[in-house]
Amino acid sequence: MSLYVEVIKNGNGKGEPEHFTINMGPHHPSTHGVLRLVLELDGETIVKCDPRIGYLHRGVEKLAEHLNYNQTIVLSDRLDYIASAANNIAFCLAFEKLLGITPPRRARLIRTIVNEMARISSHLLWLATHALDIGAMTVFLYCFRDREWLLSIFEKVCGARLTHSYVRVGGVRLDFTQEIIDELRRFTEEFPQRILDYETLIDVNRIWLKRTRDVAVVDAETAINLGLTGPVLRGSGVPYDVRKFRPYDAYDEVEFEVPVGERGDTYDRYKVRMKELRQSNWIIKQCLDKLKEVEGEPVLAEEAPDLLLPSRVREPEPKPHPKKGFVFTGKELPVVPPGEAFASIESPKGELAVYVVSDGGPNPWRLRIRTPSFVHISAIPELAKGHMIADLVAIIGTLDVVLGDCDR
Amino acid sequence: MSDIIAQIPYPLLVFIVAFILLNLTLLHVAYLTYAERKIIARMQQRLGPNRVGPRGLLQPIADVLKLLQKEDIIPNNVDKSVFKIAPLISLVCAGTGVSLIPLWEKFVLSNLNVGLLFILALSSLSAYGVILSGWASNSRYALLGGLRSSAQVISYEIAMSLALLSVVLMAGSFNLQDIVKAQVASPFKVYLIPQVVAFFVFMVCALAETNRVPFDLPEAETELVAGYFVEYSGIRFALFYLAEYFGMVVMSALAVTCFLGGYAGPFEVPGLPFIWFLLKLYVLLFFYIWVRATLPRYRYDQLMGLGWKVLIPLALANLFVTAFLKLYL
Amino acid sequence: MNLLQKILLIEIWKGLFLTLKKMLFERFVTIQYPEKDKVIPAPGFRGRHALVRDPNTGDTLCIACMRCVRVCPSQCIKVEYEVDKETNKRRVVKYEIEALRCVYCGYCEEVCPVNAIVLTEFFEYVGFTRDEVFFTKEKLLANWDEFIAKAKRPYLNPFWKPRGIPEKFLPVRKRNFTGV
Amino acid sequence: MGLLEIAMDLLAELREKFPKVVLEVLEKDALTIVCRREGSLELISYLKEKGFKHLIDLCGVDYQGYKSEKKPERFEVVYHLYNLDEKKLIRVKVLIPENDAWQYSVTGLWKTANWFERECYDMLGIVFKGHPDLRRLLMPEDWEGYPLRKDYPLFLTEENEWKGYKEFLASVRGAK
Repeated sequence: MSLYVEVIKNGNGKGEPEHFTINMGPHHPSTHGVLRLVLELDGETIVKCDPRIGYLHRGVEKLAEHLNYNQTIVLSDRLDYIASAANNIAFCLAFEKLLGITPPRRARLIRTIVNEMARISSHLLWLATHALDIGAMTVFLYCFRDREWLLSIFEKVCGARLTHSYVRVGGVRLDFTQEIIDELRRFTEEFPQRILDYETLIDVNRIWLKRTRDVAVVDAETAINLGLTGPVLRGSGVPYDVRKFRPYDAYDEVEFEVPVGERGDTYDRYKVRMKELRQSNWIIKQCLDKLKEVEGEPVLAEEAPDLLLPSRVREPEPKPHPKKGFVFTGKELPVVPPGEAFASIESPKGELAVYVVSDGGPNPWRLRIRTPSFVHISAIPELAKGHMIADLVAIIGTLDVVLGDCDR
Repeated sequence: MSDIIAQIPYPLLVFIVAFILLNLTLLHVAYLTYAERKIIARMQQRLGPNRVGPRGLLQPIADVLKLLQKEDIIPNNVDKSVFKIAPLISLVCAGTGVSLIPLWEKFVLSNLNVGLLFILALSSLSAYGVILSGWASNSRYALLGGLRSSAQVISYEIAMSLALLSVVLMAGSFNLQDIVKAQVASPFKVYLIPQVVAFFVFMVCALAETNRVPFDLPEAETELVAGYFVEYSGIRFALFYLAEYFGMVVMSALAVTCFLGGYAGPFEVPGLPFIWFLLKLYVLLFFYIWVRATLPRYRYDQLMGLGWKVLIPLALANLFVTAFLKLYL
Repeated sequence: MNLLQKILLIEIWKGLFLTLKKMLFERFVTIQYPEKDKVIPAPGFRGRHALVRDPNTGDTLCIACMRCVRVCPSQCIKVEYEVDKETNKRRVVKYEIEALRCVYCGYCEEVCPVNAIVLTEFFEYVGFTRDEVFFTKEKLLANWDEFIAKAKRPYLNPFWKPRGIPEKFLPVRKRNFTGV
Repeated sequence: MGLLEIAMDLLAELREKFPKVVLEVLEKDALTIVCRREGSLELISYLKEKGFKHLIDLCGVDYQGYKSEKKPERFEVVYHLYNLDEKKLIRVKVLIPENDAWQYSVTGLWKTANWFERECYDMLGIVFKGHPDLRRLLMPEDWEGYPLRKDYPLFLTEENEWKGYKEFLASVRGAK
């Protein structure tokens, strides 16, 4: 009669019960997007887990080969749409390496601030959804309350709340105004108090501890082998942070600590991220102080390329008159030298690396994006083995995956 | 007044009282959903429902109307008869308990001598609705939800019964009316003070019995989507929801009767006989909602562990101590 | 956490009292949109497109240089022009923006040498059909009229003259621009 | 100090140990080793033993029609390895010929390489020998062609569209 009757009757012929296959996703409330997991269950324990991705695959790498360098920044917004400023920076760093330009100090400081703002907003969203997955729904709303503030600051900075396209090759698009600086300062003053709110609700709560302690334990060696980066790796006790190891932007002139965990379980990763929130807050404060030193400096490098590099593929029809075109005065259009460049940043979710190959043309020849979520999802089968479905939800939460980031 | 009541034939009287009671409870259940949404919203610094009627007061009615109008989808592969009847089992079992609660000294629909046992039996039976719906849906999420629910109900029923048993020991009766009277006669006026451990155990078990946070595993939204009623829609879906809230009301009413002195209050309020009972009931219902806004969810095996390793021994120890005191004091 | 704290559920009570405190003493942070509270976007918010109407001629400022067409990453702008035989100047015939394709990056307004196109701060626009959000030149000019009626004058979009970018990088028209 | 001088010891060691594998050592934005396919697995596992424990990235590049430089082979598989203790980045490029596009799998060394290689196979059609589970990852399983190859167009013509999409369209039209 019922499907299950047959399963129970037949088994696998050896008297052992057959495993129960369940399809989690792609439209499941706690897979953070369109992740699909094919689970084999023994009761509620996961025997095998096979993640299927690609439901959000937009072919960013292929598209980038047909857009010029500045236009790809718009694509990068759509990767990890929670922290798009960080993606912008990764792309721009790679292109700047290729072009051999350094942005002015003010631009670097602003980028650092924006990157940390993106980190805070991403971590807040992570905490919100992670807590909601485990059932604490009030934390979700409190996090969104504060994230909203941050997004409205972003709106003042660049006119968009999520897809910023704020960072440009060779600097940033708009300078900060005094109003933004004041608002940010107020945010940094008040934010530590807000963190206490979340911690009161879950930090030492016994249910939270039970749900996160000793779930998905990864030791340092395995974590490196699995390619985990960012807070997930640091939760296992490896102090690998691109901001410290290969400093970019203004990270070499600010002080901050890299928090690490001990046991490498879900709770440690939670702790690491909570500490990072405070560190990011501190970094923003320092950068705001330093911004005073470079008051009035430009935010775009002299030799930064114009938004319009000559484009072969997208020559509009009919052709514009070559001599009547409006060429920027006093500035030569740079030529992208052939070659390759690799840049990686510490994005909120982990190490975001961009490898770009140029053939001297206006478009990248090949743009490879190594995204943290992709690697983290590939580690789910390893982490989930032997845990229960409820833990799987916690594991997806603790890895902090964004499917736009994963599928590209 | 009493003359008129005396003239009404007994079956009709019962019917009238039952009708009043049913409507009263339904109203409470409907506005419990509203209160829950509003209170949680305020705890989360949100506005909450405020579109239908002034301050959103007509929201529950709008919800019911919407659910009544919706198409009642019955998927192809389900076991149709069981699928249809399961929500009714849940609702009836959860709702019937109200008839045994003494709302007032002179207002109790059926004053059974084994009232407490009857309520316990009903609340266990309501798990059948959940299990059957999980089975009949022929969906894997629903089945997991049903399984979780059965395991949960079985383990928490014991601790709850044991907690209530100490109350029975103190009162010397299974009759709820007698329990209230015994409480009023006792030195503390309420059993909450001597039986604080039993009260704690009872409240935790009541949360688990009614599938509320932090024990809402059968319907754990983020894990099993909606658990056992994932395939339901329209009015049948609403019936499950009603059953859950009925369960909350019955459990709270039981707690009020057994631990908080029932309808008795510090002083009589003329003209408002139910006021003390309702007041206590609202406090407990608020507690349910409050807990939901604050706590995360347990995991399935941890929940079992809590039930068997903590609550049952606690309730047993409490029972022994109570029995000991009863014998030698 | 010592044993007593564990038995008395101290941390759970703390959490419960936090939510109670929020309920009783703190105001809600959500707003009643759109009846009671209006959302005012920050200056420079990248919203609905508009073509700036030249107060002198009543037509668009656009000179059909095709820079916006070339820079648009999502290729949602389409421009057609004709060349005036006498003055040898271009005149826009058709200027179309497919708003459903647009990604609101703001490159077009940044690259426009005469500040003709703008992403206004107006964001509450919807349509029942695709045609309603397919902006032709007339619609874009009407968008501008609708927007500028409520905006502060002189209006200067931050992307027209980006802050912190040295003036020598900007074309002449942008350099001397003070708003419309 | 240039990258080459810093890594002098390592390079000398590599040249000595793998004389036939290492074709070229370049100093770009990172130390780059171009090597032959045969023996590349040994070279990479040697590097891992030397402390390059963190495989940041593994990707394939298609150089068909690459103008600015003559490339010996059409494909390259690029490994970015990182030494966490000495903070050194190294790039290993393995040349893959066009008509015999395969490479040894490094899944035995890094578990994270599993999905990188699957993606590389999916996108560029480079087969990884020794991979435990080489399936398409991002594209549907019955997709034809390798999208990131240079001869794969950005827009497909209607007749070349994915079979699944055609079936979907047919089913929608049939339902109407």
